[in-house]
Amino acid sequence: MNWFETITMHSPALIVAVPLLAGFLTPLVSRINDTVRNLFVLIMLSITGILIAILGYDVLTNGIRTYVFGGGNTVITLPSGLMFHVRIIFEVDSMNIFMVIITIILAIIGIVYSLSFMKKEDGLDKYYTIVLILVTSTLGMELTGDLFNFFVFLEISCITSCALIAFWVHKGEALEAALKYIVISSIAALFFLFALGLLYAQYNALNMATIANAIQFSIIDQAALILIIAALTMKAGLVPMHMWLPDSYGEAPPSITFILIAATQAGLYGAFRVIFTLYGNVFNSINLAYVNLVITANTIGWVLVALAIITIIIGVFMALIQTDFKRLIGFTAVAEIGYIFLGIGVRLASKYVQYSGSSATAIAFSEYSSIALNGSIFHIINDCLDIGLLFLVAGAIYYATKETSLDKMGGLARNMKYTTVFFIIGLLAVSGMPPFNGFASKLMLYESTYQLNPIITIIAVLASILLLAVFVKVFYSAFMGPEQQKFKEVKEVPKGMLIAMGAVVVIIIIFGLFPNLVINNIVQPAADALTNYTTYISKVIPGVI
Amino acid sequence: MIFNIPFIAVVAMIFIGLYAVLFKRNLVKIVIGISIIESGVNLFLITLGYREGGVVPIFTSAPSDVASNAPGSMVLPVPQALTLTSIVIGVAVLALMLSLIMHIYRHYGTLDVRKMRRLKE
Amino acid sequence: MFSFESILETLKTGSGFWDPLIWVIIAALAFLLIYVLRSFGKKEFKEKTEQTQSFLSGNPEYEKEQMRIKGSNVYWGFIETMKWAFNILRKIHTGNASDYVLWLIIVMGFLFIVVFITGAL
Amino acid sequence: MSEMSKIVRTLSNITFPFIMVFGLYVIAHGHLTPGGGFQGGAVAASGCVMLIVAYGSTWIFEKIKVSRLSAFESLGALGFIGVAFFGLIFGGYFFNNFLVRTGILFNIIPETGFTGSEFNTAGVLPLMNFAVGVKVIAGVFAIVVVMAYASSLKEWKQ
Repeated sequence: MNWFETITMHSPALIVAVPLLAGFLTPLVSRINDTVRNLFVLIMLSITGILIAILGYDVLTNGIRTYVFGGGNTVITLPSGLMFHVRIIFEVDSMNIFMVIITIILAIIGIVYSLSFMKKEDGLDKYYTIVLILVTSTLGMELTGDLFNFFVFLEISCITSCALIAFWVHKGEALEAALKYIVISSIAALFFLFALGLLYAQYNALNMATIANAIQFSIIDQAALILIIAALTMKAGLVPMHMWLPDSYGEAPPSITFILIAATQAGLYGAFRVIFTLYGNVFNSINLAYVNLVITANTIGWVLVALAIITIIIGVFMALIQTDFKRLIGFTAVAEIGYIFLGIGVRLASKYVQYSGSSATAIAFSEYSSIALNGSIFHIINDCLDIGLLFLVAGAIYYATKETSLDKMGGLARNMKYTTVFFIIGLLAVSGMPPFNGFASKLMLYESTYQLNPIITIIAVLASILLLAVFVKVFYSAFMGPEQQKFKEVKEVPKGMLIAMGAVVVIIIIFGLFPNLVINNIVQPAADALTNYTTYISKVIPGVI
Repeated sequence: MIFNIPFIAVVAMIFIGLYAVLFKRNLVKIVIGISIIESGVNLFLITLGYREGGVVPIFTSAPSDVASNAPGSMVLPVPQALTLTSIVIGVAVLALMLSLIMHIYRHYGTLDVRKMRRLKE
Repeated sequence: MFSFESILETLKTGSGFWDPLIWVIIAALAFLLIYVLRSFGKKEFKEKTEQTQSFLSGNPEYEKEQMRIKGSNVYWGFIETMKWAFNILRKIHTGNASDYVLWLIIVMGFLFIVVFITGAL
Repeated sequence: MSEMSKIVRTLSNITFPFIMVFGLYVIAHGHLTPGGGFQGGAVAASGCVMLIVAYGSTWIFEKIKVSRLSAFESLGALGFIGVAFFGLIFGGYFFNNFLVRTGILFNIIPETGFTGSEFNTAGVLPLMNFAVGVKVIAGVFAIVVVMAYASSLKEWKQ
């Protein structure tokens, strides 16, 4: 076994372990020097990125890879013949790789941004420690194959993001947002734990693949599904559980918000994994034995579509009346989450039974369902980049002018030329204007939704237009208009922040001009990994089915 | 029936905690409510692992014939491990929430959750 | 693994397609056309004459500082017309932490009802 | 927080060593009996907290620096992860229990049944328990010290 294979083999564990180790080393390293600490954090995250690239190459070429902590076998066979799945297991398929790539891109860019943005703040060693642990927990949520491990990482992510939201302790609003966030998310996490107990009571296992293999969709499983879905959609920010999201996005330091987006998407990933893999028998199966579950799957799909539409509408409308820059972007982030859930809902609602005469012959998905799923997954990465870029621009404006209220801004385009260009690109991308990346994914969502129900598509398109209107308002009031007396001395932000924003813009343009490069290489394998839940089960616990 | 009492207690504790979170004004009482929910969930996990007549899952105090009639004679250790982890996380969340409340009191001068509404709309 | 040939592929969306490169070319052609048309225009425009001043029904032009429209005043008409909807939305967003939890419970209950009714079928 | 009465102080002086010893016992026997790093650490830290309660909170800021406590906390966490990394290096898997049934010290195969508290049967688990114990003692103590500091600040303001 050469060294490359060894690294590939251990990379799932190392991806989580390296940022964790770095996080706890940071307080010690920062006793030396600030520059050394900054370099250290950046290098450690780059190492994680390299590991992720290696692992991604391997997984996309060779398929699912698992890692068992503590070594040895996962299965213990008792003398009585019972098989138990012990040990914590990490499993990596294309969907995990997709999420992990998003997380590490956002984390590295966020760190580069905060190197210049947070330069003058105090307590930076704790800041970088908590950021690294937040990245660890997000990566852990996205890599784990064990439900309880997922819960632990969920709680760590909850605690660390709360601490980071309240980083500007001198602002009362930041504390308020942090408290609201931790109250609701700890309650949701407790419900998640309760659901996990229900599943454990039924199947004596916490391994996702084992449970997915055995799931019956009895009444207890239904209760567990509801609790988990409610908890995870809360974490993702679905209306009407979205209210913490603009609060915390608006009040956290913008560099943190950028990384918080990745943590939010990890909750979304959990919802994906639970719906499509854990309850794959219900939502993904085309087996005639589960014909009675088609109606259930369709109903949940329609409920999700309805919630997604409400999410889009409320997000856009609330963004229209905001006067605080970051809070406004927070509400548009809610709307973007709605588009992602629209794709999931369309996929779930498109299941039907084929009849010949009076007897059912097959269960099938409509053709547009796969496009909806692809669009939904593609929209995750577009949402992260676009909304993230806008938050970075908001942070740049805050850095230059110390203002977040739109009423007090104006004429900033004269002094901040690069920032203005970046904002225009973010504006066009987030509202789905061609040729940027938001358009490709939204087009896929529109076309698939249109075949389910045209009215929903019309609402979604109108909301997208309103989204453009919202950002035109921001653009007009912040960047255009006559020069303000108090902003005469405003300068362009430092190079580090410009580099971070520029990197996001470059990714956005590449994704926009070559959407098929992304869809064929990352998105399509991720969608395949989600839909083929039997492959997941047979790879993670071989020999069971 | 007698074995259902812990489950009834679990449901009761979760609902008492939710009542405190939803209808109490004081932030500290809300935090207490969250703690009660957490205790309820922990009790649920512990109850899952209980086995009537089983012994403690500790190596040293196991009876000598434990190997012959395993796994029936020991209480399930996994839910206890889950509960311990959950308690540890609970302590961290509790400490964080209480320290946030201390800071909030300094900024707002009140612990009333209905007056803590600078961020709305 | 990574196939870079797919750079130039067209994205098929079921009933349609999307190729940004074609779009960029057409957009560039359109801009070219606009430029050509513009170059046919009259060349009588002179700077710093009466031609550059805006016509406000004969009233004098305001100072530059006063010409600014605040962020909250943009789309005033739309917001005024849709006031009923925005009032409802404002009422929903109370900013109270207990209400946030209440919404979570409401969604949970709603899903319970929906799934139990259809799951029992 | 102000100082409490002499009876309380004397009693806390007497009970403090016992609480610490019990906490350390729970940490050390974490792999054999109920408890472990967190539980023992919490017990030991509560002993330290008792001193703060009994003697008031002002003296503690001169004696103990929070930065030092958080350094200890990082060290505990580092020890835990370090042991996990050693498992990767020596045992071939992350978190591998590479010490169990090896060498002279750990070459005891644990039996089912009453083994009379063989202390060295669990390989790296006691090491991890110690690391967690250090982290929890430092962490909980630091939380309480910071809270005491904050509350005393408010008293000064009034």
